[in-house]
Amino acid sequence: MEKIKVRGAPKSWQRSTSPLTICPGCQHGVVAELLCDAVDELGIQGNTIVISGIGCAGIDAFMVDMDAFIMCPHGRTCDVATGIKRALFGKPIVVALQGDGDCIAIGAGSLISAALRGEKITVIMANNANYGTTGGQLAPTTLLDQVTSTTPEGRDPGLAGYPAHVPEMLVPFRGVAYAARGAVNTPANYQRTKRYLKAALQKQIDNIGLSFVEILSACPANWHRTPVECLKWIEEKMIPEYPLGEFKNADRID
Amino acid sequence: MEKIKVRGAPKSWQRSTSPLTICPGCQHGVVAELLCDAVDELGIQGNTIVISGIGCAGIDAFMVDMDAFIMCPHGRTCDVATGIKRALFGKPIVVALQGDGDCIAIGAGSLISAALRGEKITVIMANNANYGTTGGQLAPTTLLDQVTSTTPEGRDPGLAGYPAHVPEMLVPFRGVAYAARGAVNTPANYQRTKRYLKAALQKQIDNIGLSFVEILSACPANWHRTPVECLKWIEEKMIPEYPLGEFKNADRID
Amino acid sequence: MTRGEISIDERYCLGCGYCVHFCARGCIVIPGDRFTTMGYLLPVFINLERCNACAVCAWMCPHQAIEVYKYVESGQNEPEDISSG
Amino acid sequence: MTRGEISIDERYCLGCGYCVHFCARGCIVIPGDRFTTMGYLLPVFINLERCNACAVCAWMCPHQAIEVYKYVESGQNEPEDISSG
Amino acid sequence: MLRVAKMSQRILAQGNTAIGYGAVNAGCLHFFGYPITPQNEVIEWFARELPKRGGSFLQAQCETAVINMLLGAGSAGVRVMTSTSSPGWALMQEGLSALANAEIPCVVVLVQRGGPVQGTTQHGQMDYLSATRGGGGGGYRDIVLAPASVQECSDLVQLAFYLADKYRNPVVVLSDGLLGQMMEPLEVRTLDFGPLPEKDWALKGLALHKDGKRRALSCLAGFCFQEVYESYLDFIQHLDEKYRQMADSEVRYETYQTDDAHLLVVAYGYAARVSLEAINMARDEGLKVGLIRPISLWPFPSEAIRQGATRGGDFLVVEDSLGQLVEDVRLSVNGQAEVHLLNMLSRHMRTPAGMILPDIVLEGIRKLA
Amino acid sequence: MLRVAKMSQRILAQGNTAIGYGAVNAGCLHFFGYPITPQNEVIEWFARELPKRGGSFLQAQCETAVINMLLGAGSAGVRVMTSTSSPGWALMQEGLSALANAEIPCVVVLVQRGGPVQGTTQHGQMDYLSATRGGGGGGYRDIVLAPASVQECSDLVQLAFYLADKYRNPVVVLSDGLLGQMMEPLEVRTLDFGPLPEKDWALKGLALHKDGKRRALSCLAGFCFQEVYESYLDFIQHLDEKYRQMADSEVRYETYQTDDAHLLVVAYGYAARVSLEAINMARDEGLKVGLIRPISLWPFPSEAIRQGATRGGDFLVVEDSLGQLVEDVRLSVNGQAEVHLLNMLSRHMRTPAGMILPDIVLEGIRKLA
Amino acid sequence: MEEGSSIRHEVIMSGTGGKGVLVAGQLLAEAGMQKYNYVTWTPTYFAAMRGGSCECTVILSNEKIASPLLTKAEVVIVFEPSQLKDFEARVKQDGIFIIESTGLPGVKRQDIRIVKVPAAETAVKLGGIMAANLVLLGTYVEITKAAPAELVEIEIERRFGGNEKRLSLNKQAFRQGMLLAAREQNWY
Amino acid sequence: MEEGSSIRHEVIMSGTGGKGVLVAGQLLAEAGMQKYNYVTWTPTYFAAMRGGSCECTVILSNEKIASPLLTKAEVVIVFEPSQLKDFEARVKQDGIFIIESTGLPGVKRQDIRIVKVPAAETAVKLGGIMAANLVLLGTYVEITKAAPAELVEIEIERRFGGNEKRLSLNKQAFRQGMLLAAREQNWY
Ligand SMILES: Cc1ncc(C[n+]2csc(CCOP(=O)(O)OP(=O)(O)O)c2C)c(N)n1
Ligand SMILES: Cc1ncc(C[n+]2csc(CCOP(=O)(O)OP(=O)(O)O)c2C)c(N)n1
Ligand code: SF4
Ligand code: SF4
Ligand code: SF4
Ligand code: SF4
Ligand code: SF4
Ligand code: SF4
Ligand SMILES: [Mg+2]
Ligand SMILES: [Mg+2]
Repeated sequence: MEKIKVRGAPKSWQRSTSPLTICPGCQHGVVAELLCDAVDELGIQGNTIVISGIGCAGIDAFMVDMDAFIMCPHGRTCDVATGIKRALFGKPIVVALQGDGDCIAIGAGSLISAALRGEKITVIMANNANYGTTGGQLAPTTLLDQVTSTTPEGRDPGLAGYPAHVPEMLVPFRGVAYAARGAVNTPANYQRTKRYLKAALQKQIDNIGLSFVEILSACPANWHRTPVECLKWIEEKMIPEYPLGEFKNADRID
Repeated sequence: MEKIKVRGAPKSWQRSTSPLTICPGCQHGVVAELLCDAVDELGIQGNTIVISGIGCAGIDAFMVDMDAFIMCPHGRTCDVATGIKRALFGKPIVVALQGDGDCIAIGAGSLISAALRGEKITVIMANNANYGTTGGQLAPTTLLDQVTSTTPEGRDPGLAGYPAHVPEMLVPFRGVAYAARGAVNTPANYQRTKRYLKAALQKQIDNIGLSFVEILSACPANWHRTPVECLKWIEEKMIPEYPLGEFKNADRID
Repeated sequence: MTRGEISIDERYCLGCGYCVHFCARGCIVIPGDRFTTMGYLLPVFINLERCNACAVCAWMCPHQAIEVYKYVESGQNEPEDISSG
Repeated sequence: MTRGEISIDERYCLGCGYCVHFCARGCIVIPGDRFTTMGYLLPVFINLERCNACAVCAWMCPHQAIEVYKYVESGQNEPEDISSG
Repeated sequence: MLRVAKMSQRILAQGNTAIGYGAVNAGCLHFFGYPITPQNEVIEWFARELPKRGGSFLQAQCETAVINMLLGAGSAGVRVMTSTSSPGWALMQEGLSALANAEIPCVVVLVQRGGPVQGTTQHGQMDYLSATRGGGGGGYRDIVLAPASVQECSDLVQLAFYLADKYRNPVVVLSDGLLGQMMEPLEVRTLDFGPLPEKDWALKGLALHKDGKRRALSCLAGFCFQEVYESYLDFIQHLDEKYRQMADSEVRYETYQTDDAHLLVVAYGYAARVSLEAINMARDEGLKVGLIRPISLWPFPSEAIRQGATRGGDFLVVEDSLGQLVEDVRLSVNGQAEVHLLNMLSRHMRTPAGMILPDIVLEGIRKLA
Repeated sequence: MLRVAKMSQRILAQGNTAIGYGAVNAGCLHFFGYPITPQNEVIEWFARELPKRGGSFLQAQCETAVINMLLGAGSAGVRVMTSTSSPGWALMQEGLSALANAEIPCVVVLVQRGGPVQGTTQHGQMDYLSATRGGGGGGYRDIVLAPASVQECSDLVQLAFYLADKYRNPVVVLSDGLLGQMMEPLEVRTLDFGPLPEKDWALKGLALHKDGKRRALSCLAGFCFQEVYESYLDFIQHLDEKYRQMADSEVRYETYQTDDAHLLVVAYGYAARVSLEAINMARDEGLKVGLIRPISLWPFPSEAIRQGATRGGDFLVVEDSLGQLVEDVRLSVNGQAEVHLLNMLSRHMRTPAGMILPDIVLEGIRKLA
Repeated sequence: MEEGSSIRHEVIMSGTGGKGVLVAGQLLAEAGMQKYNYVTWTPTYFAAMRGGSCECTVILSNEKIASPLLTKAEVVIVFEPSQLKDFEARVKQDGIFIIESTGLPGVKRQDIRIVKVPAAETAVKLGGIMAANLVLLGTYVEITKAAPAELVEIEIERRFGGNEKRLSLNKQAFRQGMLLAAREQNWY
Repeated sequence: MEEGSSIRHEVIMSGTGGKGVLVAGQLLAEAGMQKYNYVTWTPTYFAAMRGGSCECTVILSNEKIASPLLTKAEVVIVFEPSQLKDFEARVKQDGIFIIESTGLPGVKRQDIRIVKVPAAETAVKLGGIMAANLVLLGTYVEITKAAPAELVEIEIERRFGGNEKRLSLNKQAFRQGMLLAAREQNWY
């Protein structure tokens, strides 16, 4: 009998050399892992540039063995991604890796504009229903009634608005080729989400339009739950508000 | 026989005292007139505050006899409107009056965020398919192939993206109570658009959510057409891309 | 039939021609030899007979240069403004 | 039946417990008296008999602390990585 | 000046939460903000406390929005504020100068972190020039107040609201990560600075104006309007006069043991506290050294410093940046004395947690005194 | 320094379009921009000309996006630029300091208009402090070059690209509405400033790196990385050294008739041209007056001015703002001479079209010389 | 180009947006490029698109031009009657003040030469008021000889080449302006 | 409050995020509020949420406190063995260095008093490692008498009042820490 390795960190994974780490059970690490998996399976490691926004989700860019702009100014991830994509005349595969706050609060204008332009980039939004980095404040994705440090009585839509549904919102945009929402709270969802990511990257490889994948991601530190409790919360609270699936999958846009 | 006046400038119209004027045949003046008409018919002149963005459309705020913040920083119209609405604890009727560039280029994030919050304001976007003020550059609403000073060969979607359809985009937002698109290129459209505006303001009076009306508006100076030719261009080119109508009309949001 | 009349304020008219275009009854023309105070071509109301005070010209004037009047029997009370047509 | 084994790297494990939760075969436990180098509770692989090298524990580990091995007849050529399940 | 109108309790508070107490005691019921370290305690305080007090709190989508919400709320005549840190401050530059142009009062608290901008999430004093020189597009001045204790965080926010209303101009309170995070006893109290004119210019809907006439504001004040300012230059001249008046009336500073000093330390914020300790240590060693602590960074206490210079002492500027405050000291001293700088390269550790500590300042003093 | 590598034609060009010629002759194939008066000719030039030359032009949704697109494109190692006016400049402050922090070269042209910010759509010189002191969150320095002719608009843009690459830092070209709109003969030419190191740090995909290793950049350079900078303070120290090196090597200025002058006028940009005329007029009257025109506003030609001061002359600063450049002149003079200011309140008309004209400067000179 | 001699022409043109002030100045500057080493054309205007006052200064010279802006110029042309008063003061002593002649209030200064040109009337007669600027430019060129008329005509052709009707109107207007000047050399 | 006398206590506490360093310092500062006119608690930490080194300085005094930050303090408590070397130097001469005792490399200085506390072990025994901070705080309070133990206990109750289990664990840990100190007064 011989022992062979069947699974370790993905090929394009890289141990972070940064003093910044993520909390125990933070699923942003799984988001990074999935990206690496998808990149490895598509064989595009050497040609991919990752742009991450500021936030816990941005730390993911430390964990990939690909060229990366790590933690660009908050919310400007799609703009920086656009800059590099255009500078290199469309050649590299450019991934914008964002937290939900980065993507659809301060970054809403950048995302919408990239979508209007049909910018050939892939946007991954890690949705942990709060601002992880700064200590758990309201995000556009915070659920109604969810307690955060800036909605201490729970999110009241009359004052703080409604949860943002980003892939759904992107569907009518002509420039958007792909929009999906996944989760990593079960092995099945892990695999499904990986397929979404690969499909999204493929749209970019095929030069069709902007592709977008949202991934629900546990934040034990700010949900004030154990990691395993977080998985349940995702299943019972988040997924009903944020249904998983592909919302758009266009072979061409015009 | 006696001669009675049946129509002059609307009651809440005011002759601008500003040295800024608009070009002959610019329909932004009609947008301002319509707003005054709607305000007059609803009897809310004394309680309405108009916030205009920077741009030719912003000059409209000079023309209303209502409290006004005229030409707030470019694109921030919804934010300024939010500030004043909240400062006065929701009491006044607040109208954000924007050009298309102000609204959905630089202002996209502000509009989206106000829509997510269901901010109780009314947004009017004058769509003239270009940046009027600065001399006719590309706007997100510029038609495909339309020549502007920054798309001298016509708008190429591969480089400069696709026309923005704002009311359509706002439909899925829970915080949006009303979304419509009108035009003022015919007397019938003038009247129809006035109904949209009144309906939009009524949503705010009823405290339901954000209401939005886009109005197609001729820009003879930058379309390089006579005013009357512009009307034809609206009918033949703009309306097919930007269909008129109500896209959302919700009696309550939740 | 209703009879109407309009007045065009030369100070505000910018000569765009919309009023001419929109008056279904052909009551307004731009002669070409008359100018506004700002130097634009001035439209002129020519057809007192046909004007029915429909106010369309005033609605469509972007510069609020037009006022519309209607002839009524003295003492008759008409709505002040028919703009909401 | 396939037999497998995993190794947990104490330097990277943050003791979140996902591997324990997700191993359908109960191969991993957190005893509670063992700690990682960073002071977190350390999970321990306990069930060499039941592990089938499904790699789910490794997928779900956010900190890439797990490696999964599979026992094969010597010389047999297996796919390198079954992660794409 | 410090007339206490009402005093309630003594609590242990962070600089960041003291800001909240100061604001509500100044009658501020409106806060718009966006999370950012190291000022999150400020926004979280308002999120928790304002609703209880009948006020309104809103977390905006970004800082650019925040400052424009202040523009809106301030136009309505209410007292309104925000708080941010360096990257957020950078995003507020256009809005800040719009506020100055439209002459809308508001208070902005800047809890500085180590830069350039994003730089770190910890303390720093690298936004001095931007706060005092007016950030983005220029041509305006904001009063800048720099607290050096938790109590002052609260008191100066109240003063800031008063000055903002007095001059119809934004006022900046320049704190830093250390001051924001540290705790000290805070006397929760209301200060009284005297009466202010009515805000007859505020937008409220014309039905609410005594004269029934509309009010209009714009951030192109001198360009668009001919009611208030006849022309652009009238407006600019008005600004010039207003800024001069501020410069004449609103200089604030504190001195410590300056009378016999041969060496004058100049520092603000946390660096001033550290310097004070060092001065005490130096005095114990018999060194004649004193402190000038600017409280208003703009207008700068140039006169006080100039006097120090003409009395013959040299200067040591202590600041946690590569050298910004030192420019104002040099401008004030105007060649009359030597001006030395002890900057952030003297921090006690090389990580972002490194600080300028009293021993290091003492060494600096020893070399010069 | 001005080694002309290639010269093609002489045309009549606006300052704004000269910028375009300068850029493409410097090998810049990437422009991101947003319309704003009075620089629309710049962005329209690139929209028209870049596609013809195989380059890429993009009109972004706003200036905040623009500067971050520069951050992205600059990271890829290409020469990239934008152009804007004061309100847009204000919106770029966070991005600009991110560029400095990440050490990404790029060129930003700022065609100043009358402020504060939105202020007017016409010329002004009110962004001097913000350009030289570093706008929003602070702690960084950009080289700032100020052309005073159409030819210089083109030449200094080329120099700007060279310096940006040399120091891996943004370089600002500070123009104004007048300079941007005016036309003069332009020699369309390529300048050669010598060789530059390879951009081995650029992000291109790791397959394209010789060592096959990944490259990473961040605007938290000293906070996150331990590969390039061991710690935050190592990074800050590196910045400090870099800025010192710039200050030592990159000072540029021009003097005119200073040798025997009793009065030295200091002015940049359009005000320098106007002042030159006034000096000629004054010389005709026998007044001994000269001009120092800073070309690099940062680093500032302090030494040249200090020398002027020690020779005993007084100074007259002419600038179309309420007084910004005058701070740097005072800092340089350091009390060795009187420094007077002729500012925008001396414009010939009160509308935004008002300008500082030669006669007014001559009057100012007469009073002092 | 005349070697060695120091020749300089300076003119301020003023009007309102859309009246072709800036274009007239540019045609002169472009034509001047062929003859002079140094040329400046400097506009100032209010709002780019929507009218408002607008002005430009053109200097043609064989020597380096210091200021492209002038307090006073040798020649000032006013396209817009209402601006007369503002610009009277900006004509240098013994300079020339070229003004549109329709319905003018009197100019007070005695130390300058005043040239009244019925530019609008002339242009309308030729086919369009928008050519009034070319009439005034023609007058200026004929009086000052700042640039050879042929060079200006080449520039007119370059600029309006695409639009035959407009081109011929403008050329006629320019020549008519020159003619008016020639005929009325003694207007004061 | 002892009138007139000049009493001052200063302590630097250091550890990594999540180890309760900041909380321990705050409890001390809150308790000190009752006894002293002047109190400062000053933290520094790396990233708010995700661990990393963290430190706080507490000063209790009857006189105005100049710097809330100190190069050296009378007492330094190190919660994290790996930081020992960095903080050894920050104990004032004749000061006290309170350190977690598990698996330590030797401290070199001879001029300070070293107090080794098996805080982690003690806390685990009592029911949870997260109470180690309270053990160390107990030791500190017992040794220095900076604040009366009862005042600290009131603060513990205030803070953990909602969570009975945690409260009792923390109270026990605090007392155990005091006990350890009392028992081992002669450790050096
Ligand atoms: C301009 C600016 N504003 C605010 C911040 C502070 N900040 C850092 S990350 C962040 C939000 C993080 O939330 P999200 O994007 O959801 O990412 P997460 O941490 O939840 O993964 C904020 C507000 C900043 N760095 N820059
Ligand atoms: C920050 C900023 N960027 C750019 C500008 C210049 N600017 C003024 S209005 C405008 C756009 C106007 O277009 P739109 O909103 O469509 O209004 P329109 O003039 O077409 O009615 C621009 C770019 C500005 N004033 N501020
Ligand atoms: S705070 Fe939340 S999102 Fe951030 S690292 Fe911790 S668990 Fe992850
Ligand atoms: S440029 Fe266009 S939008 Fe602006 S005033 Fe003129 S016609 Fe209207
Ligand atoms: S519509 Fe109005 S502005 Fe246009 S021509 Fe008629 S009256 Fe004049
Ligand atoms: S009121 Fe009607 S009929 Fe009369 S002129 Fe106007 S459009 Fe014509
Ligand atoms: S999933 Fe990974 S980090 Fe979590 S306990 Fe298991 S090995 Fe440790
Ligand atoms: S590989 Fe599968 S069976 Fe084996 S430990 Fe991991 S999850 Fe359990
Ligand atoms: Mg998040
Ligand atoms: Mg528009």
